[in-house]
Amino acid sequence: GCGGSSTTSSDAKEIKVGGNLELTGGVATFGNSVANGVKLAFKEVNAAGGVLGKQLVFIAADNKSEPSESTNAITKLITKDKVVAVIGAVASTNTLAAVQVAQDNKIPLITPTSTNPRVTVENGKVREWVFRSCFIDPFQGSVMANFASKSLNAKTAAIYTDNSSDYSKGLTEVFEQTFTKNGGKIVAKEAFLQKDQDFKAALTKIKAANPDVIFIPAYYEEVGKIVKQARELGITVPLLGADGWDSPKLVEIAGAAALNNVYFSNHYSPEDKDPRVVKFVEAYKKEYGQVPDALAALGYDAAMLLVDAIKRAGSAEPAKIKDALAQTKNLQLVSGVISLDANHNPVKSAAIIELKDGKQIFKEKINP
Amino acid sequence: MLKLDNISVYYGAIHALKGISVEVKEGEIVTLIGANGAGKSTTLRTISGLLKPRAGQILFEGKNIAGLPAQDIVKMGISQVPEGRRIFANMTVLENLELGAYTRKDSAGIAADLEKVFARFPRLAERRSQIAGTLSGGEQQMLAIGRALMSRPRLLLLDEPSMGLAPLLVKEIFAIIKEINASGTTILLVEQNAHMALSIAHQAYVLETGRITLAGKAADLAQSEAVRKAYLGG
Amino acid sequence: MTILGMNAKRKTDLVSLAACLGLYAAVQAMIEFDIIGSFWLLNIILICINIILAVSLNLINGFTGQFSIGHAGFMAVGAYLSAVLTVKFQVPFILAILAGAVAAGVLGFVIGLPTLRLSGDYLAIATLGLGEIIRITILNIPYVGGASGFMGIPRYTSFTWVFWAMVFTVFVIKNLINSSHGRACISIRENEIAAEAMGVDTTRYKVLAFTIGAAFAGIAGALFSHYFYIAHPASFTFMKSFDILTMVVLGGLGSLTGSITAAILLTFVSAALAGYPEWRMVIYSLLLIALMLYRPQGLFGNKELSLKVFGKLRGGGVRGTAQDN
Amino acid sequence: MALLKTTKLTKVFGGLRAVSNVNLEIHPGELVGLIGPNGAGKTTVFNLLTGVYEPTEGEIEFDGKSVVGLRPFQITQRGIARTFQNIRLFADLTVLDNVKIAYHFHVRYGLVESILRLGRYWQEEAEIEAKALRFLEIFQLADKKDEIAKNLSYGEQRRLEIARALAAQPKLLLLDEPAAGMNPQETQQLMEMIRWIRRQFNLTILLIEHDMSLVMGVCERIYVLDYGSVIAHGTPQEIKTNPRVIEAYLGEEVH
Amino acid sequence: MEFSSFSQQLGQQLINGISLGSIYALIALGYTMVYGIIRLINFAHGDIYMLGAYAGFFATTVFKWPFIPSLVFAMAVAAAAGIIIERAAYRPLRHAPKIAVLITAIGISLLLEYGGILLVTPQPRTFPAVFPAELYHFGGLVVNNQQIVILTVSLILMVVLTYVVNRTKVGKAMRAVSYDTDAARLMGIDVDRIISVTFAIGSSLAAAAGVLVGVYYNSIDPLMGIMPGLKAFVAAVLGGIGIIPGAMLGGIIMGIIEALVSGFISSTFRDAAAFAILIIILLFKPSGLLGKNVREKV
Ligand SMILES: Nc1ncnc2c1ncn2[C@@H]1O[C@H](COP(=O)(O)OP(=O)(O)OP(=O)(O)O)[C@@H](O)[C@H]1O
Ligand SMILES: Nc1ncnc2c1ncn2[C@@H]1O[C@H](COP(=O)(O)OP(=O)(O)OP(=O)(O)O)[C@@H](O)[C@H]1O
Ligand SMILES: [Mg+2]
Ligand SMILES: [Mg+2]
Repeated sequence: GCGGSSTTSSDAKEIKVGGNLELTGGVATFGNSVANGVKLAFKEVNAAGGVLGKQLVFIAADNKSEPSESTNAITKLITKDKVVAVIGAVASTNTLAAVQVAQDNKIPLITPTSTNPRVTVENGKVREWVFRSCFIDPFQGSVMANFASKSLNAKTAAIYTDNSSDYSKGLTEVFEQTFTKNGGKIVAKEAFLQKDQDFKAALTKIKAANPDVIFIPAYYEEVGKIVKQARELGITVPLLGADGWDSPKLVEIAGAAALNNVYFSNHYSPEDKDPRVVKFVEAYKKEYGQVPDALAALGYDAAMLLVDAIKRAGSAEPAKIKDALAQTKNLQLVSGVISLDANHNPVKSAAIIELKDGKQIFKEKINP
Repeated sequence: MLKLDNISVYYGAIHALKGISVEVKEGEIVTLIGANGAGKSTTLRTISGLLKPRAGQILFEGKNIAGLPAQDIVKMGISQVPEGRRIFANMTVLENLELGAYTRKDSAGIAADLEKVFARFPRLAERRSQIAGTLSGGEQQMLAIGRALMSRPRLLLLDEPSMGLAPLLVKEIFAIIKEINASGTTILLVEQNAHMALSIAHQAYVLETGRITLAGKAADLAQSEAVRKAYLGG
Repeated sequence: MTILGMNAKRKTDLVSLAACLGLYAAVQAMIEFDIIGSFWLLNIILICINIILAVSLNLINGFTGQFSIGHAGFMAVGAYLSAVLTVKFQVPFILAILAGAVAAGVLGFVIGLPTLRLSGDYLAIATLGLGEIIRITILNIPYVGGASGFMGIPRYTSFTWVFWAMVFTVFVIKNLINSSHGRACISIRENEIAAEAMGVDTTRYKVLAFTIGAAFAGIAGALFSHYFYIAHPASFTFMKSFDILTMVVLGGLGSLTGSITAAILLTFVSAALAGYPEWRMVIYSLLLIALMLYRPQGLFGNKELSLKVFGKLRGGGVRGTAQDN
Repeated sequence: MALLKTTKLTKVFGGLRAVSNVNLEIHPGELVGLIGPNGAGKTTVFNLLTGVYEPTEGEIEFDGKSVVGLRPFQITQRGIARTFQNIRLFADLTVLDNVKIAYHFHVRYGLVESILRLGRYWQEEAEIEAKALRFLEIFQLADKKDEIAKNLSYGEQRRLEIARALAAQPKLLLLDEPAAGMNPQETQQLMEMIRWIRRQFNLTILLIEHDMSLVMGVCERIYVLDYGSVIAHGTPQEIKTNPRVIEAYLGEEVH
Repeated sequence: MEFSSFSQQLGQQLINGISLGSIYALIALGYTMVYGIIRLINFAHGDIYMLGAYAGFFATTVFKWPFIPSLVFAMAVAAAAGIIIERAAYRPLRHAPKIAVLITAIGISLLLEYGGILLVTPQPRTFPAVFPAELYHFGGLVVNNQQIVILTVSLILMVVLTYVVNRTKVGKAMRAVSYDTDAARLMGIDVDRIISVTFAIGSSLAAAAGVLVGVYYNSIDPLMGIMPGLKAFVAAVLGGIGIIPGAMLGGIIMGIIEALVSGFISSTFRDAAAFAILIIILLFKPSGLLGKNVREKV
């Protein structure tokens, strides 16, 4: 059968896929969500007979949310477990620590969530073996900046960045550029670090600068506390964010009342009535007993992107998978319809979501 | 009152006491003399419950106390002035003395005994709120004895109480020991200063590398040729 | 020590050197013939780097008795400075490593001088703080990538580099320990007041041990960043310092062979558990607790392994301090 | 000229004048005793002489030069070595290593030489070992050279402390209660030993002791401290009969 | 920046700092107490704090208990955990080198963190509003009732603990044990029991902190103890470790430093500044602000 042509997988009945994920350490929540998404996808595919008649096996390795461990994890997956492709890592930094290993060993790598542009492109050159299934920072950053100046008529803005994350810094940069280009002014730039608990000092400073809106490109755990503490300090202006805000936890942490007058961009909305989304949310709830966040959806999508490529390649050989991945066109996924561009980045739409009394309201959809 | 019967104690592989038997009768002063490393301190620490004998019995008023935890033995009325004083250096003199009465509940009695100790050692009264660690060596020794008395022991174990004391104080300490004994406390005294020890004790034991080699009336031992040669400097 | 003793010591030096060469040749051959895959190679490289870290921290903690837990900070200095030199200034690797070592050593000296006046737990928290200050400072320098880390570092580190760097480290520290200078360090650990009274300039030797330890941590850092393509502040947190400290304590404070064994053991355990991510840290922590309960003085206490045989052969005393191996 | 001279040496702790206007003068080769009741300030005087404490007031001249403000190791290097009232050995090291450390500041080979083990390293290490062993022999500890120091008996530990102090090759040796914890027999042996080392090494010795047989037996001159001040000073015979000393310290005449 | 806005900002930052500092103080009290008695940097303290927060969380969400019973429950659970940990992991090492116990403590800390992840997932949980926030405004300055409660609780605990350790019999026994266990035994003190009591008290204090902070920040997760644990330890050292009022003082100072650095310099240098100030203070006061600089008597 086709298995014979595979040089890396010795077992003809299986296709091994690696996951280089943040299962412990600082951003373990995201790593675990992605892992859940991937596992669900593989389970569904396997239940339907697998790909090319073979079962998918997912081997997750923990990178402890640390770059050097990420190098370590992907090396193990490729050389010891002999996987044909790797999904991960979640954080851009950790993915960047893994891309060279994928390149060197000629194994395709798909990151479901790393939005930093440098992941797929280095010094203007595309990394042949590296792909991603989420949109990149510039897109989200400019979406929110345009939303602020056009829909909210903001003239001044403050930015509160998570300094330990490339994602947050990338969004900050693009937001600032776009917002300034639109004629706005950034009146305060503050930063915090992951796992911080108390934000009142910086928020007090931001409050004193009196901005029209505050952009907080960060993940929900910290965002929840920031929003809560901001409102407690009497900051009433609109708060803007990005896909990192998407989690039911946000409402629990910040409280529904604090979350009025906030907007964020996202890959998908679980409230979306699109049948794909509904089906995914149902299946995920059944499997894990909770509503999937965006990371779970992105993990699921990355897995499906890979499955699609293997199908089209008609082989589980890494080189063929890579070629098929590069040619992905109009693939229907949970987070939208994607095509990969020349830089291996997906072209897909973003949703802007408003929260009202804790409920997500689909505000507008923005196409690239 | 106290009877050690064939006690053996080990430190890991070191056999420190090789089956010793000692008897202390109520109201007596019994002294234990011997060279460095003979096992004198080990004997006292075993009686106090800091060490557990591997073999043998320790009978205190008929009850076997071998292997009981130290705090229970203190409650039964045995108190020790340990070698090297072991005062609580980070606490005040007064607090050290109060800790001596830890097992007691009668606050009036404690207060009275405190005054007695201060009367006996006026230097301690002067320094009652000094941090004990900054006392001089001799002052610390007085504190250690005073602290042991605070538990109103029936049997007092003294490990080299004269070490590091000025001659005047050595005499004083021995006088105090006699006085404590006269007021009804039985005493087991370990001493390097064999002259003095033999002069106040009723009974004496000589310990040599973990074995009792001589025993008898203190006055007799003081006259013994062997003892004079080995421990009294000729 | 007789002339005979001296010859015997020299002989053991030569024997050890030969053993190192043999080990090197064997491993290198296995790499060439692909018997050791890149996963295990990576772990062998990590083991060597961890040995450098553990042995150098042992000089400070185990031999000199200064409770320091900021080693990751010095490692970071070596990692970043060497990377800047190779990436931005195209400096040869060996010079970059040396520069990393010197910079870490100088920093160790400058901050050691005032800090080492502290003792015990106060020193521990101060060194932990210093490590964090170094890390946070790096985090705030955009030139080296800030919180995103410094990327695009070429992979210059190979087995050859780490192996000989490790041999060099162990050699230097072992010889230092077995000299009067080493005894001065050890005497500080044993009793600082008595050491002063014996004419040992305790400040000088504390700072010396700290500086040398920091410099070797710098070397380890340089080798580290040139293997993993990236230098990132998250790799140098206080948890990393704890990891190194764990190796030192587990091996035995004041035992070089202990540090080496523990570094191998813990790195290996970590690698072996990589396949069970949910359970990995739980098992690791249970193992750590069990080992400490079983051998509180560390695997080897303050004794050296393998020396019994050599020690008996040359009739030398092998108790207490580090001896030749 | 005096080897050691203190003028108006004073140390105040909080409100306590532990040492007060003490003038000592010790000449080369002398064996001098320092006695006094507990808490008189004897150990504090040693601590001042060796730089552990800085004097509140007063001057300390050693070998014609002031040593006030020097750190303890510098004073040791100038030639004053001491033992401690509470034994301070390097408890986990071997007996031999304990003594070797005292040679440290006489070592001439440098760091690089010790790392590369150049010629001088071997030669000096051999010398140190030989000399250390000789001291251990003098103090009858040679057969215990590989024993861990803390496993020695109390008396042996005291001897090791003296051996270690001597190995630093001082001009002035300060002994703080060397006979504490020894029985009369052992004390006599110690006395012999002190006499012998003084002759052998041309030492000057200042010693604190409460054992009058030792002090009166070996000292040529004695200073008596009480409440931080010198209350008497003279030959053993003079001291024994000095009424102030008897009252404050001896209790009755000693023979 | 005009003056009135500056002084108002300063005022708000001081409020922020004191409230953050009182959280550090609350955790540091238990830390310092355990250290004071057994000279152990109990790195697991921050994780007991986490454990307490979860116990409180389950009491309020699963048993639906009101606030006070939940708090007591959390403290009891943590006390039990503290006693068990001491028995199983620290007591066998009573005579071992200190640093071995430290490594064991790190092991326990990792075990609680990752065992916690295994049991309750790494996802953060949110505390139900058992004790809702109310805001008070004073001419532009904002304070909330939770901040006041935390500050008050830590002040009261400081006074109570200081009294217990310095004045009561059990406190004196604790200090005696901390200095010399054998001598303490000779006084008739049951050393093991005193250490158990110490751990129980220290751990229940951590749990109280965990619940209060859980309510205040409204979010708990298995790794929540790491940073506050470290910060509280720094605070304890800053004030003089082992000294109870020192923990309070150290905590408040840390909080104020962090707030001022974040507010007027840059929040990214906040932790570095806190450590730098710690080191500078230690260089001048090597045993912390309230620590007595007792040199060993020679
Ligand atoms: N903790 C210990 N570990 C191992 N051996 C010990 C320990 N304590 C004492 N020893 C050994 O046990 C023996 C008896 O010691 P012990 O302290 O009882 O002697 P001693 O008669 O009190 O001597 P000294 O007059 O010097 O106080 C000695 O050989 C000593 O080395
Ligand atoms: N660091 C210190 N702080 C406060 N007081 C001190 C300190 N060191 C010593 N003292 C006090 O100074 C006095 C002299 O102490 P010192 O140790 O010099 O006495 P000593 O003459 O050696 O007595 P002993 O013969 O008992 O050893 C004592 O009252 C002691 O309490
Ligand atoms: Mg004894
Ligand atoms: Mg003295």
